[in-house]
Amino acid sequence: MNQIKVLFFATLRDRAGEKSVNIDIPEETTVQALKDIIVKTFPGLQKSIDSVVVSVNREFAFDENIIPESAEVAMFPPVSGG
Amino acid sequence: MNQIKVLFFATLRDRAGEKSVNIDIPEETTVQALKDIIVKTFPGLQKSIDSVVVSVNREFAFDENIIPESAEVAMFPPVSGG
Amino acid sequence: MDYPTIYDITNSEIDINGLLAKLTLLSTGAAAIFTGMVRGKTKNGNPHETTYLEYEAYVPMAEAKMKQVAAEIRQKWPSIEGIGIIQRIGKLYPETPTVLIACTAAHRDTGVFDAARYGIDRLKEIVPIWKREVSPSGEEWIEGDYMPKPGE
Amino acid sequence: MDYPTIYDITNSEIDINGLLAKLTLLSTGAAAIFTGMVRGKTKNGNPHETTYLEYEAYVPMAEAKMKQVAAEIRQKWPSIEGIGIIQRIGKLYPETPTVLIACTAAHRDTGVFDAARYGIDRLKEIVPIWKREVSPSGEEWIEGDYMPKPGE
Repeated sequence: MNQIKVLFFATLRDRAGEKSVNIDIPEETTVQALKDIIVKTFPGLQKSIDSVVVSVNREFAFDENIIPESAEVAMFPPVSGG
Repeated sequence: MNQIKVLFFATLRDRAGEKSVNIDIPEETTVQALKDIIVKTFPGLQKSIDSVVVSVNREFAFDENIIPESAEVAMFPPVSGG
Repeated sequence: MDYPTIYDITNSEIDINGLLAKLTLLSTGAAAIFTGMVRGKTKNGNPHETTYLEYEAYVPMAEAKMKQVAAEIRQKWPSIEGIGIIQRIGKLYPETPTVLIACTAAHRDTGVFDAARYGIDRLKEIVPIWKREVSPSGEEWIEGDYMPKPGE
Repeated sequence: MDYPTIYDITNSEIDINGLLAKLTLLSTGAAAIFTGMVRGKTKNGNPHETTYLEYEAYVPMAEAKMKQVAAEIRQKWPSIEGIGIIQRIGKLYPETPTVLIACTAAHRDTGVFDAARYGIDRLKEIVPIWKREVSPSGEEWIEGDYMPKPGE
């Protein structure tokens, strides 16, 4: 298993009720598989997950990408800075 | 005769050797006629006069325009602010 | 030649005068600057009032993406000299500048305006910052609509 | 609604922060600002160094023409809220901001960039200001090339 950290921002943080969580995931877990794990852990994120933006080690990541060991993952809605 | 004031700026002022001059001109004098008068008074302005910009009472003026009584005329090269 | 690239996510007031000085080299003759402010009264679309906006950022990634926006600008407009990208975060009230993009160059006709415009457009697409709007009728997160693509 | 129009010909330092505040209304969300600075080192065209520029203005007419530039901007981009046009005059050294055009609006996509660009282009055509360049090799008046047309 790999331990990773998942950060939540904006609506995702509100709905998760947490700023971040450390979780263990199987090796070769993809972003899509992580989303499924996260929704199981935080059912409140169900309605956010289809339009979630995911980053892995501070780069945008996509469903088929594999999450490396000790990754810093973040999940957030489309950005609205400016 | 109308008394008017003519201001010179930039290269025109350098070549005239004056910042401004008060002169009497016949009624109905046009900008073109004033240019001729000015060049006679300030021969150093001969080479400036073809590309001079003229204003009358702070609006751009053109050869055929008639100069009104007590006008404030200015003569200057194309502008270069900014 | 090293051209200045400044990016910052800050809780402090944005100082345009000071930033511009840092982006001005001996060869610089022109700067285009964009700033956005908190709009207290919105007329278009859904007319409403805003009491304040509260910004948050995923700071290390936001810094990396600001750096990327600057790199994209330099690639598209090689004449750009200095680039400044500042986002203010925290609770910001109407009329307060929240964001700034500044691009300098030797001359005004080699892309400074387009570069600044590109900078603010890209910031609003890929830099992970979000704002929550508090208004007399409640509060809500403002969500963008841009989904980043692989390689962005 | 009275939108602010500020024009100034000044011997003092240009304060962008202060000007922007004066051009920001409750309905304002975006500003595009152009500034020009004295270039100490010019690479293009005729490469040379500049020790300083000395600006002079036909002040009352320059003010009237700045007002006209602002009116032209408002006619072309009716969404513009605040307009600021500042020219600094006197002896100005490299890296010093000399001119500023700022346009504000509710949103960034209704012409602020184009309006600011138009403003600086028009200032360089019709506002009676001139500069003399002093360089290590001598000094000369910089002359523009725009001849105003009737009605301008």
